[in-house]
Amino acid sequence: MIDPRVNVIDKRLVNVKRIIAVSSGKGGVGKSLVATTLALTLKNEGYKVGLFDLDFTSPSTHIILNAQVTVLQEDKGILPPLVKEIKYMSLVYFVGENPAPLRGADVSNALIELLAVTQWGNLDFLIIDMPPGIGDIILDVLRLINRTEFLIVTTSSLLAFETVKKQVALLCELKARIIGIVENMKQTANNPKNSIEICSRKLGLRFLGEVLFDPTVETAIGDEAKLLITSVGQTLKHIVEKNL
Amino acid sequence: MIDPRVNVIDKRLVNVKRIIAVSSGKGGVGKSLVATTLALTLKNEGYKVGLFDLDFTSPSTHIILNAQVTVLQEDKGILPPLVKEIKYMSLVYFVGENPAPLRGADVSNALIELLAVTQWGNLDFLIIDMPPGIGDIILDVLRLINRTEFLIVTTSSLLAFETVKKQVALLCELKARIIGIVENMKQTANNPKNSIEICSRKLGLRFLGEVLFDPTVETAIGDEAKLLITSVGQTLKHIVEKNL
Amino acid sequence: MHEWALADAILTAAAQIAEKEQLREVTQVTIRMGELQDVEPKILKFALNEIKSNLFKNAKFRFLKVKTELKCRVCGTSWQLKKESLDVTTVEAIHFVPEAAHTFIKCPKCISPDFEIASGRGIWLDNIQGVK
Amino acid sequence: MHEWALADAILTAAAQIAEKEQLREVTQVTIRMGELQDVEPKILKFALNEIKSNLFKNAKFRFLKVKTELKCRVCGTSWQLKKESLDVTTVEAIHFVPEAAHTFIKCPKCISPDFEIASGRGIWLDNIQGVK
Ligand SMILES: Nc1ncnc2c1ncn2[C@@H]1O[C@H](COP(=O)(O)OP(=O)(O)O)[C@@H](O)[C@H]1O
Ligand SMILES: Nc1ncnc2c1ncn2[C@@H]1O[C@H](COP(=O)(O)OP(=O)(O)O)[C@@H](O)[C@H]1O
Ligand SMILES: [Mg+2]
Ligand SMILES: [Mg+2]
Ligand SMILES: [Mg+2]
Ligand SMILES: [Mg+2]
Ligand code: NI
Ligand code: NI
Ligand SMILES: [Zn+2]
Ligand SMILES: [Zn+2]
Repeated sequence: MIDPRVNVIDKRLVNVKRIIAVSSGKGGVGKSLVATTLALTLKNEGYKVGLFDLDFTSPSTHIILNAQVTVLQEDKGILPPLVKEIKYMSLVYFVGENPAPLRGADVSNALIELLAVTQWGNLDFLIIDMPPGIGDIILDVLRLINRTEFLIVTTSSLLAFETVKKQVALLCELKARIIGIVENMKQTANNPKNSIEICSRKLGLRFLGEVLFDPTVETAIGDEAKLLITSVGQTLKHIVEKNL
Repeated sequence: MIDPRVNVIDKRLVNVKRIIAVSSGKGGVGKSLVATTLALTLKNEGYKVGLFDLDFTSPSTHIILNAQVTVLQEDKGILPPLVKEIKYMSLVYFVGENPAPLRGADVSNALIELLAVTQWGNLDFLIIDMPPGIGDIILDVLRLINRTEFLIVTTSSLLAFETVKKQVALLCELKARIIGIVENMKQTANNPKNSIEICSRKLGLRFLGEVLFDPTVETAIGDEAKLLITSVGQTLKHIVEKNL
Repeated sequence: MHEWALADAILTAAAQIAEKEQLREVTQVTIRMGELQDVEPKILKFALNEIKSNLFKNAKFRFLKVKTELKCRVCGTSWQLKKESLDVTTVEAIHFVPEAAHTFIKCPKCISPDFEIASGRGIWLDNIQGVK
Repeated sequence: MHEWALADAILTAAAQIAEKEQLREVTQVTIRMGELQDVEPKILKFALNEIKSNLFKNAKFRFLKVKTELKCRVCGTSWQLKKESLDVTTVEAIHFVPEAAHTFIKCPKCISPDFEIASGRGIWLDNIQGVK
């Protein structure tokens, strides 16, 4: 017996030029906010963009995008709805705002199903919002979409960076492509300037930039225009122009 | 064929009076900091306390506790090392600071193994630091240690609370015991006062208190005395005296 | 028709096996269909015939129905799902992503969503036959 | 001796089965021991005999060794672990928590840590025999 879904994944992504996973290992560092804002920024630069929320049990990007519930259109598969001109896919389209209590094997199965049946079409960028931890999703992304490039998000905190280092160690060992590290929610006060920057370089990684903690982020959730002028939007515009 | 480990779990915990899981669904809200500080606070109130880090792939409590690598002692099982007079257990004792790339099934297996072989002895409180998400660990805690009481941590952010609501919905449906909700990292400025408090009450949950964002937390990591005088330490002392 | 994507997956996998086994022509493709996902054999067959390459021109597509067996990890109860008990939106969600079952279905004895889909989840390629 | 805890688990599970099957006395307990966890049959037997209740007073403890088979999820390679290739600390970590294997062992072909422990992980209670 063979699971035929795995064999068709490459074909589904053949017209997607680049796949970028926003990842960290650590939770709450701003992966979802960075992934969503990155997708919006790229779209505004004129690229064709998709956004795929793989934090199945704790999705956030639909809230940040203010995506509405909608009946999914089908054409030779599932068509990701257009949200703010981004092709968007999230488990929320299937389970709504109800809890999705999924074990690792379930999460893996749902990922394979969605990769097999979602018709992304032509894209310049597919942005993936990753869950925290080093579990089924990152292992499956490495296994099933090995050309994925990783954009690592951390905060300035030791607790975040120690965790991020473990994920980076794994990615480096497996020779995965890492675009670089973003330091998010920097409080100008608390850390010796540039310490994450220095540590990133020590790991052999490009330091992409810092994003200040910006109290206006909370009111910008669900509002594209506001989001793009937060510290997150500003830094990502810079990163997109300089590093992508 | 039978997995005999599951049958002995109740016996291993028979002399543990209360089991409290610090949980959230959302990452980065301060679960590990709250769990560790709660354990330290209870210990200082004279209780016998254990702390069990179940965020196997992204552990943090060993850093917050400044636990040192040590050879594990055995006596009819594994004895959790005493760290700051707390019986402490973490996967870090087995894998060190190396990445632990574990799928859900592995995480579940490791949990069952540690529950079966760890000799906690007499405890007034066993504090569990939970991983984010709604996956193998919370499902196994509900399945294997059903008298667990949940202490829920959120931040003031919509992104955190929407996720927390899903975990709470699951716990309520399964009639799990919830002690209440702590609102962490509150920035006095950004949110209408008491909104999480009001929402908690709407969910039928006790609001245990708010913890202000405290920039001294970062330098208190690894330092018990400093930790106990941060906003986290102060609020938890209050909660311990009033609610536990 | 999202079945098209599944049919495409089946033919892609079957063609890869055929190549490995050096088959000139595939004569039969046997597909297991889990009841939970509720794929219509007719629709799948239509899609298979529409997109099949020359390799499959004389292939017979056989469908084996697999009953959905759910087993609760908490209380051990095993049960067979009756999809008549589910509303249209739920059936549709599970049709697209069978793991949505953990959101909408509970153990009939202890109401836990922590059950194993022991069999009958979705589509499997059982085997192919052909001539060298 | 952490084997004591495993022996305790085996006897607890065996006693529960004996009760369910209304056995007066257990005559044989068959235990599968996965090589990966590297539990010494002698030590386990010693622990079993030390803590067994009256129910097991004439019980024979049988041990079946199960070879460790690892299978890479990325490249499909299957291999048998040779524990001689591991250092003492690693062996000890895996002895306590076999999942530590994912930290210390890599696929010999593609160096991925994403492998399945297809067999030989740890301790299983195979079956018990007794008299009613
Ligand atoms: N630069 C920032 N300034 C202020 N708040 C931020 C910033 N980045 C993220 N946040 C907030 O931090 C929390 C965690 O962000 P989120 O994107 O959900 O993280 P993750 O996806 O890594 O769990 C959210 O409440 C978000 O609004
Ligand atoms: N009240 C607080 N004030 C300031 N920083 C905090 C506070 N609570 C937590 N933090 C910081 O927030 C980050 C996330 O905390 P952590 O305990 O690791 O969360 P979780 O375990 O939920 O992922 C850490 O860097 C921690 O130091
Ligand atoms: Mg997120
Ligand atoms: Mg934590
Ligand atoms: Mg499940
Ligand atoms: Mg594994
Ligand atoms: Ni369909
Ligand atoms: Ni031992
Ligand atoms: Zn049940
Ligand atoms: Zn391999």
